[in-house]
Amino acid sequence: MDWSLPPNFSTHGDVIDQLFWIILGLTGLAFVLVEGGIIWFLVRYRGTPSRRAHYTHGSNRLEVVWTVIPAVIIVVLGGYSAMVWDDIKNENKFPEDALEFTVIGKQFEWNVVYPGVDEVLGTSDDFEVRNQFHFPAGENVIVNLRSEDVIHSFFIPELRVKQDAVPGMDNIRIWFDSREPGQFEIACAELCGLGHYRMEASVTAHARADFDAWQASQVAENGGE
Amino acid sequence: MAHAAAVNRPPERGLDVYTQKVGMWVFLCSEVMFFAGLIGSYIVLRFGALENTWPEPAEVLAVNITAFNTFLLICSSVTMVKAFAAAQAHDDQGIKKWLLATTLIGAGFLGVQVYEYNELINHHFTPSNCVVVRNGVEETCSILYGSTFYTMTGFHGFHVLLGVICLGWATIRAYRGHWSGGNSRGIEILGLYWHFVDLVWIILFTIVYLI
Amino acid sequence: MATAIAEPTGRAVIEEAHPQSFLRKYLFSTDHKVIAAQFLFYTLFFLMIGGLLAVLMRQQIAWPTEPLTLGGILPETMVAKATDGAYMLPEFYNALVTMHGSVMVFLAIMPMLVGVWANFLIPLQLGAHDMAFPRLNMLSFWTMVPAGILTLASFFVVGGAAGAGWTLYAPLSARPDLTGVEMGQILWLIALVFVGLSSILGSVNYITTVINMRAPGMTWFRMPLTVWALFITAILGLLAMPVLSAAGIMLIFDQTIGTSFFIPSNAAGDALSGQPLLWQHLFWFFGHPEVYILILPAMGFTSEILAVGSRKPVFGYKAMVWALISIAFLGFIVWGHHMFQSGMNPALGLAFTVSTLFIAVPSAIKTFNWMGTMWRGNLQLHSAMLFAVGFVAMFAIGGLSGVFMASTPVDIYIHDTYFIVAHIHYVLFGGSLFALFGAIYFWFPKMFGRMMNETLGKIHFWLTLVLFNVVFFPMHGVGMAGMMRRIYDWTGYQHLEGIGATNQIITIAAVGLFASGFLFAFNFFWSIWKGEKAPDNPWGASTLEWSVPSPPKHGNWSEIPVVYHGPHEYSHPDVTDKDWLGQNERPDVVTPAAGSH
Amino acid sequence: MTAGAGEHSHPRYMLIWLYLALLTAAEVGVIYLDFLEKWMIVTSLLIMASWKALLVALYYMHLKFEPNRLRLVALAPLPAVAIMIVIIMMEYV
Ligand code: HEA
Ligand code: HEA
Ligand code: CUA
Ligand SMILES: [Cu+2]
Repeated sequence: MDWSLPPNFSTHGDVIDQLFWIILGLTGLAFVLVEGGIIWFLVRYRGTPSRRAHYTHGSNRLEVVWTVIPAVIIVVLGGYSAMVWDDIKNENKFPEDALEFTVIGKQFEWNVVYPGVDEVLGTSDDFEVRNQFHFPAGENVIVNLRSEDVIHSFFIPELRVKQDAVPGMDNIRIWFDSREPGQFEIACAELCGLGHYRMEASVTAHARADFDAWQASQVAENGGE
Repeated sequence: MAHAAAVNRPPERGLDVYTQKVGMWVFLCSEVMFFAGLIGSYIVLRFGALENTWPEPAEVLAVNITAFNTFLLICSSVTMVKAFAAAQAHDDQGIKKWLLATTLIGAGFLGVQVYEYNELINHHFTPSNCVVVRNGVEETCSILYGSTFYTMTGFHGFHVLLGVICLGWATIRAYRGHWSGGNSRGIEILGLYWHFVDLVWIILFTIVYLI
Repeated sequence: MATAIAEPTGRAVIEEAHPQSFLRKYLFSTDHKVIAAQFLFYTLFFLMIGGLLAVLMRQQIAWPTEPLTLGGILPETMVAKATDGAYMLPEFYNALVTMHGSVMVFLAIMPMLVGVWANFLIPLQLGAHDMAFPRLNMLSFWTMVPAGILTLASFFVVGGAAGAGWTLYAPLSARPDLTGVEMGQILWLIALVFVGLSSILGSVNYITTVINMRAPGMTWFRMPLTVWALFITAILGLLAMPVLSAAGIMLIFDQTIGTSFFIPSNAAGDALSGQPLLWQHLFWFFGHPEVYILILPAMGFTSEILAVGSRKPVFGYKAMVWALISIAFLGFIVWGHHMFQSGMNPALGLAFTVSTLFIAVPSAIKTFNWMGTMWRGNLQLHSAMLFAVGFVAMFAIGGLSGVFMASTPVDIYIHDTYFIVAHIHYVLFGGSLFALFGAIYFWFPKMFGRMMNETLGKIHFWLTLVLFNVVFFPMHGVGMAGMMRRIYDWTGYQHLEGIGATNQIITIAAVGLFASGFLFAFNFFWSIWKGEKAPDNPWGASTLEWSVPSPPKHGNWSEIPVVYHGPHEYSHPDVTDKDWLGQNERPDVVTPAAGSH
Repeated sequence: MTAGAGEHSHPRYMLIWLYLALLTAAEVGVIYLDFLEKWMIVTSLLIMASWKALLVALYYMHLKFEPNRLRLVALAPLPAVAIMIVIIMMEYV
């Protein structure tokens, strides 16, 4: 049985996982408090005809306590989440030096447009590969997400990325990296029709040299244009 | 609707307003949300559209005819409220006269709308097609213009139609003397609905035909 | 269905004066109690259908590469027949997910919470003869009927039932050429418009009744929490449902008359394009209030049953009311949390995170006040009470898992995984359905004049509690492992290698859970005919509905009661002959104004 | 019945009708005023439309004469409308 988060390879993943475990800790505490309390009350105050319940309409002080404590936790959690979110998603914070790709989803495949040797999209040495996404490990990657038909979602579990590709929207960009070389998958996380379950593509994070070699072999294969 | 369960009714409390009136207002709240959904979508789609794909209303629509139609609806609102005043004043002749007038003007509004739709469709402006003539040349425009136009005005028209049916029925009842003796509640409720439909049109006319 | 309603014993005098035909009495009745019973049978039927779809779906998930047991009886549109058995088709799986979610939400749980209990309880607990608009009330049931028929029919039309998820994301839901579903999608949308109509008619009625038809002395802060919850729910329904209807109608137009509200043209950014995100905004503007429609009444029942079962007033009545109101209000400004990864402007994500997290505050108040109600009580653990306690325990888990998703960065990973599925079911099943079972055990005697069997009830509770957790708790784990929602076959993914055994355990328990539903069904029907005769007030409860015969006669009261006390007065020290004080009882005992401490 | 409409003399319905008609005429007139900037036209149209809507609600629908509690019911959906439209619009600016 495999009940935990898959191994993480990305920089964002560290913070995301950390936040996950922090929330698990906090909610775990609340969980123990609530469930433990309920069980304790069930045992302790189990009804007998000889006893009468304690007559009370509540306690302002207690209610304030359990309003304020969650509120404080929430504010802290919200603030931290917001910061992390901004670091990940705010386009103004995207790195300058990132290598850019375009990934186009369509029923039921992922087409990856590579920037080619000049590392700039939209030039003549761009080339496209179906269902294979290769990129250099240890470098920042930006993906422009497009869709040709319906909404798909670009999900690489080990890199903790997920973003919908929406037809008609050409401004969706995501930024991530893989710190080490590895072999992953793009899974489609948004229901997109009967082939949704098999809309997967292989993802390879190469060491830089390997990536260059792979790119060269692709260019050679495609006739280099 | 009032008499059937009237025996069972407890004395009125709560808002100090009779129950049917509260009910109509509550219902109108949901109508507000319904039209807000349609109008909100229109606003969003229009702002989201690219430059120059969304024609000026006057390029496609016949603003003057509709202005006349707006005027009709305003007239029907005042006749409606006159009918209510007549009912309160025990003026049986007034009730008949004003209700009949409201029904007829309402039907007139629908007639003009049908004519308008017919003209537009003849000029190939449909829910799924948009054509503007600029300098004698036909150009296509965003089909969303037609989609939103017909949906909004169509649903408004549908509400007018329901209103006219109810008004017709109320008029027949008026000739049978149902509303005499200060029995004005039914007319007030119907009036609320009718004025609401008018109010929606005021907004639609402005944002669809003028802006 | 309707014939099953037990013949009430004491018919009202009014009734005898006007003998009614069978049709007027049971089918087209305007009596709120009869309508409530009609809704109850209707929704239990669809609960069973929803459960059946779930079980089918689970079988596919547990053994994705094997033929279905009994798959042979399904038509060719649903399964592919081979020599070794019948294999489920992926498009049928999509239809199952979609219709399971839709049927459960729109045809089972929502009408059961509101249609059944708002109808039954609002007039009885407020001291009114009937709803404000009895005939509108009847109409609100009868508009539900075509919705059900269309839904069932949609499974058998060409192309099968709707398959774009219960969230109907466009453009998948708007373009038959991309799903292969034609009629089914349209039928389901039409059904949805009927559901909307029914729920709007209902809401108008409930709101007006609560506003205007309270018995003398029934001030706002003497209303039972159930009524409060149903009232707030009706407001949510009134303001949210029409938006869904509007959006649904636009979607129907996209499919049928060639409009393109939600369909972008293929080239990105093309001038003619509609906006897929607009659908999501409209859907979730409705959808999030909708999930609170699905939980607030459950919270109301729970508050009430806990007070009765603990023999104590509700802890912090006023805080409970304000918590309901603030949950409802916040419910309108958080819908974007379903769209964090949808391509929505990330800056909106910031705002939606904060507003979403804030819902935890009123929810915390509710949770701890429920525990406060049990604290130092004299707990009577009958089936209704067990389910109410179970509600608190399970809702807390579901609510806490909501906090993970509300945190935007975490949601990047868990969005659209089984973690969400776990959340859904902890709040909807562990929450709403547990409370509904509680409500049925609790008010059954009032509705049908007979008691349900306690032993069977307790067995049903423990089976449900245990199996429910075995089914849905592991889904958190499966979700953490990265299993996506709505996938027909997960075996192709390397990161999902380790989840097979878990999925099989879940499925086996799910079958058990489904079966335990039949234990409940047996108890239910058996008790209607053969149950022990119910006294007027079997639980020693203080609200008005218990001061009339079980079942109440037509018109409920020969004379409208006068209310002197708050709703949940148990174990009052000045009352010595019993441990409760009816709301319309003895003005000589002084109770503190509700909410004062 | 409330202490309102019944006993009080009626608002002058015909006068309101005149207002409405004139405002409509003004609205249609404004769009022909080419020397105005687009935003001025739009703003003035929106103001006139709201004014008309308000007249209908206050006088023809008698909100002016109803108790506050009923006005509250009538106004209840407006915040929801505002929230919906404003937030969705934020996507596009
Ligand atoms: C009854 C239904 C119901 C209820 C009550 C809730 C309640 C909540 N939901 Fe849930 N939700 C759904 C039904 C419901 N939800 C459904 C059906 C979906 C999926 C839709 C789909 O995509 O198909 C969904 C999806 C969903 C998402 C989208 C996930 C995604 O798709 O990526 C999010 C994100 O924020 C979310 C959050 C919350 C939160 C914060 C609450 C809060 O209201 C919970 C508040 C409660 C508590 C927090 C517990 C009690 C409090 C304490 C014990 C105090 C201590 C706590 C702290 C200090 C934190 N829900
Ligand atoms: C209230 C709502 C509700 C309820 C009760 C359930 C109940 C169950 N759900 Fe539900 N589920 C949803 C709402 C609900 N679900 C929603 C909204 C979705 C999302 C859909 C989407 O993605 O579009 C979903 C999705 C969903 C998935 C995800 C599918 C996917 O993404 O691929 C799964 C998978 O296991 C699942 C399983 C189950 C199971 C095993 C049950 C079991 O608990 C079922 C057990 C059976 C019963 C509870 C019935 C018992 C009753 C009787 C036998 C009737 C008695 C009759 C009389 C008295 C007349 N559900
Ligand atoms: Cu593409 Cu799911
Ligand atoms: Cu939500």
